[in-house]
Amino acid sequence: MISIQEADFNVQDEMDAFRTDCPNIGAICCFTGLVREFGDRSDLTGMFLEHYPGMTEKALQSIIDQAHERWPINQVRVIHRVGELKMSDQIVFVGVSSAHREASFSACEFIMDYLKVDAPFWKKELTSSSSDWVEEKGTDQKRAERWKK
Amino acid sequence: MISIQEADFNVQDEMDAFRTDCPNIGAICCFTGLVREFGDRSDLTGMFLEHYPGMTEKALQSIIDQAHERWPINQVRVIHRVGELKMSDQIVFVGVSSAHREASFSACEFIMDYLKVDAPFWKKELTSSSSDWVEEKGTDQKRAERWKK
Amino acid sequence: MKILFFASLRERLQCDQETFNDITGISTAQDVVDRLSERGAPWDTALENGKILVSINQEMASLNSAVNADDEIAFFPPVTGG
Amino acid sequence: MKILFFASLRERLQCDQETFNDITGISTAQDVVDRLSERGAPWDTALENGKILVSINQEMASLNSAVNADDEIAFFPPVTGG
Repeated sequence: MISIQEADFNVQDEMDAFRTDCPNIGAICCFTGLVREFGDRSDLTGMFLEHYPGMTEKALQSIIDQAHERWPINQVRVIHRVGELKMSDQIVFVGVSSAHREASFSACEFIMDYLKVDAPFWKKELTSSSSDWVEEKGTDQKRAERWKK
Repeated sequence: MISIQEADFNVQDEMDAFRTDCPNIGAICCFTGLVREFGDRSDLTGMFLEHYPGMTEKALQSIIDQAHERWPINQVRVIHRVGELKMSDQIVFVGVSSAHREASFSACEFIMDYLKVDAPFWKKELTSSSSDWVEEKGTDQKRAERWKK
Repeated sequence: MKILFFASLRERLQCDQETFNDITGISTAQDVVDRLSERGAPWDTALENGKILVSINQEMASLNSAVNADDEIAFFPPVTGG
Repeated sequence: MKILFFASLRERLQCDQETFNDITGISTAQDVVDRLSERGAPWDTALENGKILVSINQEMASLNSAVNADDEIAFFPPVTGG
């Protein structure tokens, strides 16, 4: 299930949804991304997140479908917040449940790596005096490409 | 921080503890292990978890120390439940926070892989009519050893 | 033909959406860029900086991709979510 | 010398703890196994099945490891937590 929302999320609630009526799940790997201070931007007050409604959901569903093809996983949950966020706020949640832990770890990292390069979200850093769009990172492209090996 | 306890845990509470007063954290990777139904044991009603008090905490601390040496991570939290657990109950939590996601994923998986082979916990499967100690899995030894490459 | 702009590109153009009713001479995404660039600054420099991505009907595409009258075309900078 | 037993081994021996006050002739973990095995079944078969692990003062050790009078020795099956 995919949710693009302004509201915050509760990781335990997502875990409980995975567990309900699923006695064959033995493993859940979750990743949560937070608004963080950058080395050179200690004056950061928050972020603004923009997305392309419609295309975002399609791009994420395509990534999730690929993960299901590659690993024996049970359920996938993706939540991505948009709008204005403060320091240390939760931005993104990716959770994957499976029988054994290796599939949940691999699929969760794969989904995050492709979300970073294929899902149309854009971040703007906010300080008390300015707002700047974040530039793409070449390392994100490289991390996504290593799954093609 | 390491906790060996009978009580359940709340993953969101653990995430919030990571986030408090840590503006440089951008990533949290969490793993949760659950009591699950086995292919050939659909009559499973729960599990009993035994541990070696004292040695368990030492073994886990040693694994956490190794993770800190290998990756630029911020905090590590390990919770392992003991005693009697029911189907789909949460057994173990490993959470790792870091600036960037790759370190949190690698360190979290590393800690789980070594917890599985080095921490003195033993599981007993309970059914309505029997109780059997779980046998070790050779795959766990192999997963731990791949980090030595 | 509906044309969308996002993030820094949207701000630079001060425009989030355009509609082309007459698409005579437009058969690829590059033709859409060319038509917009004819407007001069900031359109020409913003759209032709070599980093702008294009999607057609919400799927990633390239400037050589064919476009049709009822397509939704979007231009945006590299994504930075997550 | 304190000797602990865990999990299936503890159940098989019906014993979770032993104390050796006289450790004459005991210098390694193997000597502890030998002393316990002298008791006969189930001690001999349970302790000498080749899969039992040993720790000394809460650190993993081997049967060749040296042991001392005030050590805490533990025997247990391969671990299965997580």
